[in-house]
Amino acid sequence: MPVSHARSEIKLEMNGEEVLKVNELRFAYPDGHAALHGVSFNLRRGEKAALVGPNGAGKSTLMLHLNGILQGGGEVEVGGQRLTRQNLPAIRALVGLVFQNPDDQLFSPTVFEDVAFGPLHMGLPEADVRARVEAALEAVQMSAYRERLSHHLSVGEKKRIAIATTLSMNPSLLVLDEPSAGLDPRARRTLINLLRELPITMLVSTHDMALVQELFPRTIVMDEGQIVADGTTAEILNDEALLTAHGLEKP
Amino acid sequence: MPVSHARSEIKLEMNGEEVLKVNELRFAYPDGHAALHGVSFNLRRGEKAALVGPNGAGKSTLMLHLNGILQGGGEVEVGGQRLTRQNLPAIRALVGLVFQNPDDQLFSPTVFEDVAFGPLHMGLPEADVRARVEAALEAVQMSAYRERLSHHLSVGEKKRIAIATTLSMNPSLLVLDEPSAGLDPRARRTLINLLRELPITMLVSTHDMALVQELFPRTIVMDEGQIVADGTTAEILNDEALLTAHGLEKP
Amino acid sequence: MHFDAFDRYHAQESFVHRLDPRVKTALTIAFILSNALLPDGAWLAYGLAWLSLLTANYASRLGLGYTFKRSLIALPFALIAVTILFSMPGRPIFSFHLFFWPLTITDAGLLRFVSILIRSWLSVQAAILLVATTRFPDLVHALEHLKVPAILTTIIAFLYRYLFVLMDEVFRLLRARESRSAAGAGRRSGGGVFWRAKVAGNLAGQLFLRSYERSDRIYNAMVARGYAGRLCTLNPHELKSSDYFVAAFALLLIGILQAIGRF
Amino acid sequence: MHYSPPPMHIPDGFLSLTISILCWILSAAVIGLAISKTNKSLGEKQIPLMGVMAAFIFAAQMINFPVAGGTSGHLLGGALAAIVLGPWAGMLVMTAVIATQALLFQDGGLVVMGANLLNMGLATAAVGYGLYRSTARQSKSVKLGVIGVAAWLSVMTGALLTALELWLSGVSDLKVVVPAMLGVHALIGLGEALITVSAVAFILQTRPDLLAEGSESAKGSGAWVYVGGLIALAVVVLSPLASADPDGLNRVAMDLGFIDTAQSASGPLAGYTVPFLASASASKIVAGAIGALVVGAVAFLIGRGIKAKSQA
Ligand SMILES: Nc1ncnc2c1ncn2[C@@H]1O[C@H](COP(=O)(O)OP(=O)(O)OP(=O)(O)O)[C@@H](O)[C@H]1O
Ligand SMILES: Nc1ncnc2c1ncn2[C@@H]1O[C@H](COP(=O)(O)OP(=O)(O)OP(=O)(O)O)[C@@H](O)[C@H]1O
Ligand SMILES: [Mg+2]
Ligand SMILES: [Mg+2]
Repeated sequence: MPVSHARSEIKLEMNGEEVLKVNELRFAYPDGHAALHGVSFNLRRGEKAALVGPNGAGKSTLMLHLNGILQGGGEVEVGGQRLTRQNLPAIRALVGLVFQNPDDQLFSPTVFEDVAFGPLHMGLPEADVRARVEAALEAVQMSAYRERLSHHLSVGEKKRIAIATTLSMNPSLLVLDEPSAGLDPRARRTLINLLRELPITMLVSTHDMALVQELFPRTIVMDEGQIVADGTTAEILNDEALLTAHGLEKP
Repeated sequence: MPVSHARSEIKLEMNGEEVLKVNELRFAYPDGHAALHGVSFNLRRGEKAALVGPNGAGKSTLMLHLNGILQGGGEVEVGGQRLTRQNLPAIRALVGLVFQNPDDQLFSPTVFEDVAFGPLHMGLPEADVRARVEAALEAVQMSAYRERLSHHLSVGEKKRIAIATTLSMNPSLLVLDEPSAGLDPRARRTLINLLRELPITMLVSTHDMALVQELFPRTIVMDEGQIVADGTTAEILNDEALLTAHGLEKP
Repeated sequence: MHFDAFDRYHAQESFVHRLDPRVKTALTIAFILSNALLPDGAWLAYGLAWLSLLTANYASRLGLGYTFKRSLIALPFALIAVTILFSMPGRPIFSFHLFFWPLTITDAGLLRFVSILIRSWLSVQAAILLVATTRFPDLVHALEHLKVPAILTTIIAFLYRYLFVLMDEVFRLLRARESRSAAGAGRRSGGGVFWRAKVAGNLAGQLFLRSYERSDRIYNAMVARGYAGRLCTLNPHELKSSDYFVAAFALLLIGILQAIGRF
Repeated sequence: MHYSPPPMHIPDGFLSLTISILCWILSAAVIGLAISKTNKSLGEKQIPLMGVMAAFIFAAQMINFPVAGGTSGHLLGGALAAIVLGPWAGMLVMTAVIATQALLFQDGGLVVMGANLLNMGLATAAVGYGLYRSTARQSKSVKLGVIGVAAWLSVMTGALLTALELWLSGVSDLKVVVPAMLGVHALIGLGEALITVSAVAFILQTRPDLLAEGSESAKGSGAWVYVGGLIALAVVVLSPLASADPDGLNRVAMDLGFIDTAQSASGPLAGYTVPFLASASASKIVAGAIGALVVGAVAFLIGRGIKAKSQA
């Protein structure tokens, strides 16, 4: 399929510091399926960007590269540091990854243990760990849930705890994979407000175009392992041809 | 539990206009949680209705009553026959239930085996089974997928196969639980077209208000185990107060 | 998730609930061991053991019916011991015919049978009390401190967390099968027994694959948060003086039970 | 929505202390070996894998299929776990499952858990994997056939072990318990065999890589063929023997003095004699020492309690 890499055409102001630089990222799964064919983009401090594209475009695969769970060809730079085997632990502290299914993310028996998992594995002293857990739960307004068992929570609650598990690591970049899937309108609204208020750089993959329109100034469109467009959300959502070519719809 | 049924004496015929009558349905889960408090509504032949409401409203619980997987107080009548323990197997042939997550519906290794399960369980001769499988796959435009492994299909493809598994039983009523969740816009569009073209009575639960507006002339709103509104979709979607009161949003 | 029925913890504010899980676990095991040590027919000791259970039960504010109702779980197994009623050599006390089969209950057999049942029943109640007053994660933590190998306690912790998720998955799969288990008019439905077994195997295989792939995603989630092969935890429990006193008192009581049971 | 356990969990109170302890020693030794083996061979990925797999076995035990007259076939899972995860990891997974069933649902006791682990987790995994491993280079249909036999035999092994333990504990009559357990489980084993075979067939069809050369499943050493084969052989030989001539087996155990030792359920401290220790005076010394230890422990705990209080 012919793709147009529109990044150079739509000019972005790059006056802030670059939190994330991805350069010519390529990756093939062990079974030979090539999921990324040279992906490049940057993210400035404080920027919130949406990552959209049809099923199988490679969004999740890309996200798994951002903190080195997968490692393909090309470069990933986080906070000015090139991601290598040596600084992997340091990078993982900078990039908070929230998976689509909160059940995959909340693997500890209690909420407290889950949120404490990251800080503990960073080797922080106990008092710091506790302080960070409190702050993270505070940020997602779930302080009262500290001692609850994860399996008793509703999907919306689980989602917020999942975000807290990465906030407790004080990340410089938050990467969320389809955060609004399966939520009812009320829970979705709560999530939108939460994401709007978090003062962190964010990359969010989603199929929810209404969410994109409401929350993100910038949109990156992927299809078949490549970035096919990157620009302001308003521009992208008005480009009917682009949207239909990549199986998307205006909200 | 499915058991081996002796030669069934009960022959159900669809007579009358009302395909489905639900009268004062009440149900509490074994843990004491009352999920349905007297739900009543009818569905006429050929009608397509949406069932909306916040998480936990009781939509899925209601749907599980329509072919007797759950049995609470009150009455369910399908095709003029009251649902009882005796005619349960016969009712199940009339009501095709499609679950929210297609992974829950597809339990056989290949697509063919999955679509053939219903007819085989009904004791149809092999030639009939094959004919029905063909017809069902045809209806969802997936004939080419006959020998594929269900496990390796995309969500959108799985969804269509899940619908085929009930179509192969020639149901008089199709009940779908959140059919569009997790689909990308393209797959969602394909699904909408499919549902529009299927000439079967349909009850569809969803959080996707845009889908409701586009596809269903009638909307039933549930909250806290009760029907709180039932009318034309246009009326309901214009009633701002109603929507906000029940955690819904206009598309 | 909806399988709260599997959650045997009974939330309550009580002295027993507040005890350190290590103490509770060790004492429960000691109590069950003590039961196993009591000889047949030590009625007084059985009675006292039950009394101490009732006291603990009362202190835990569960309500007396709570442990009792659940303690019947071991009863079906008693069937297997029923034969000793007739096979132990001893004085016959009752004879009857079961389908032309002459059976004689002996006094020794009866003594042994009843003793086994009582000891078992006491032990089951102690275990029920333990899980009803201790949250499962705390229980696992206690096991860790009682020197159960970390790899096992970790597996058990994951098992507990995902039990609920996978149970939901199983029930949804069973529902899917059920909802398509229809009968055609005038036909014999249900398929052959081998076909049904094959479908059950498909369900198991399906569940296996999903669990397997899920474990991959969980691993990713763990790695994303700094996991590198070693699990770290905080110790949320600290032994208080009341814990030591209860432990000492209960051990003493068990010692007395043993003494009474023997003399 | 009830939870129906496979009918083999022995509750506390049904085995003599001696047998319980013997089984614990055996199980602990095997599990210890399994832990050291898995620690050596498995990557960090295996922790979540084994945890989720344990939950899988637990959940899979709920899957049933109707047989006839209201009965249904179920899965125990020992053979399946060992086949898909390899023998050592399979054993650890089964250990976690059985321990959780005992802890959480009181399905099986705590003091007798050693026996339950042995019967339902370790022996089933050894037999299941051993026989399966012998088909490494065979065709798919041979493999599936052998898996069926292996699954059936794994259940029979567990049943026979359970029966023998109960008999040795003086809780049941050999004449009754062996034929009863074997008879019931011959049927249960059929369900196990059918489900295991079609589950493995499903995996071979959808993800053959999980069972292929180089997978965890294939890493179990060839020695398992002998271990599993020997246990299976013992079961095949012993079952008819125990059913047909229980008196003979009884007499042998009697002559070896095994039964008396095993049945001393009424306690090692009864009359100050400890089993395994022949001389009465030695017994008295040991019993006295145990008593002294208990008194010492009580004193220590009270002391700690006072200290903790004064700190608080
Ligand atoms: N473990 C894997 N092994 C082989 N191929 C894979 C694997 N995971 C994903 N793929 C393939 O890589 C491609 C990209 O998948 P990815 O999950 O990144 O898509 P996505 O954009 O996140 O899609 P979705 O919107 O459905 O989440 C797809 O074609 C997918 O089939
Ligand atoms: N197995 C169960 N046991 C106990 N309570 C349950 C069970 N299943 C559902 N419930 C409860 O019953 C209520 C209705 O649930 P139901 O799944 O029918 O809601 P729903 O309208 O389908 O919600 P959603 O939009 O999230 O799918 C909820 O409060 C839910 O927590
Ligand atoms: Mg994805
Ligand atoms: Mg629902």
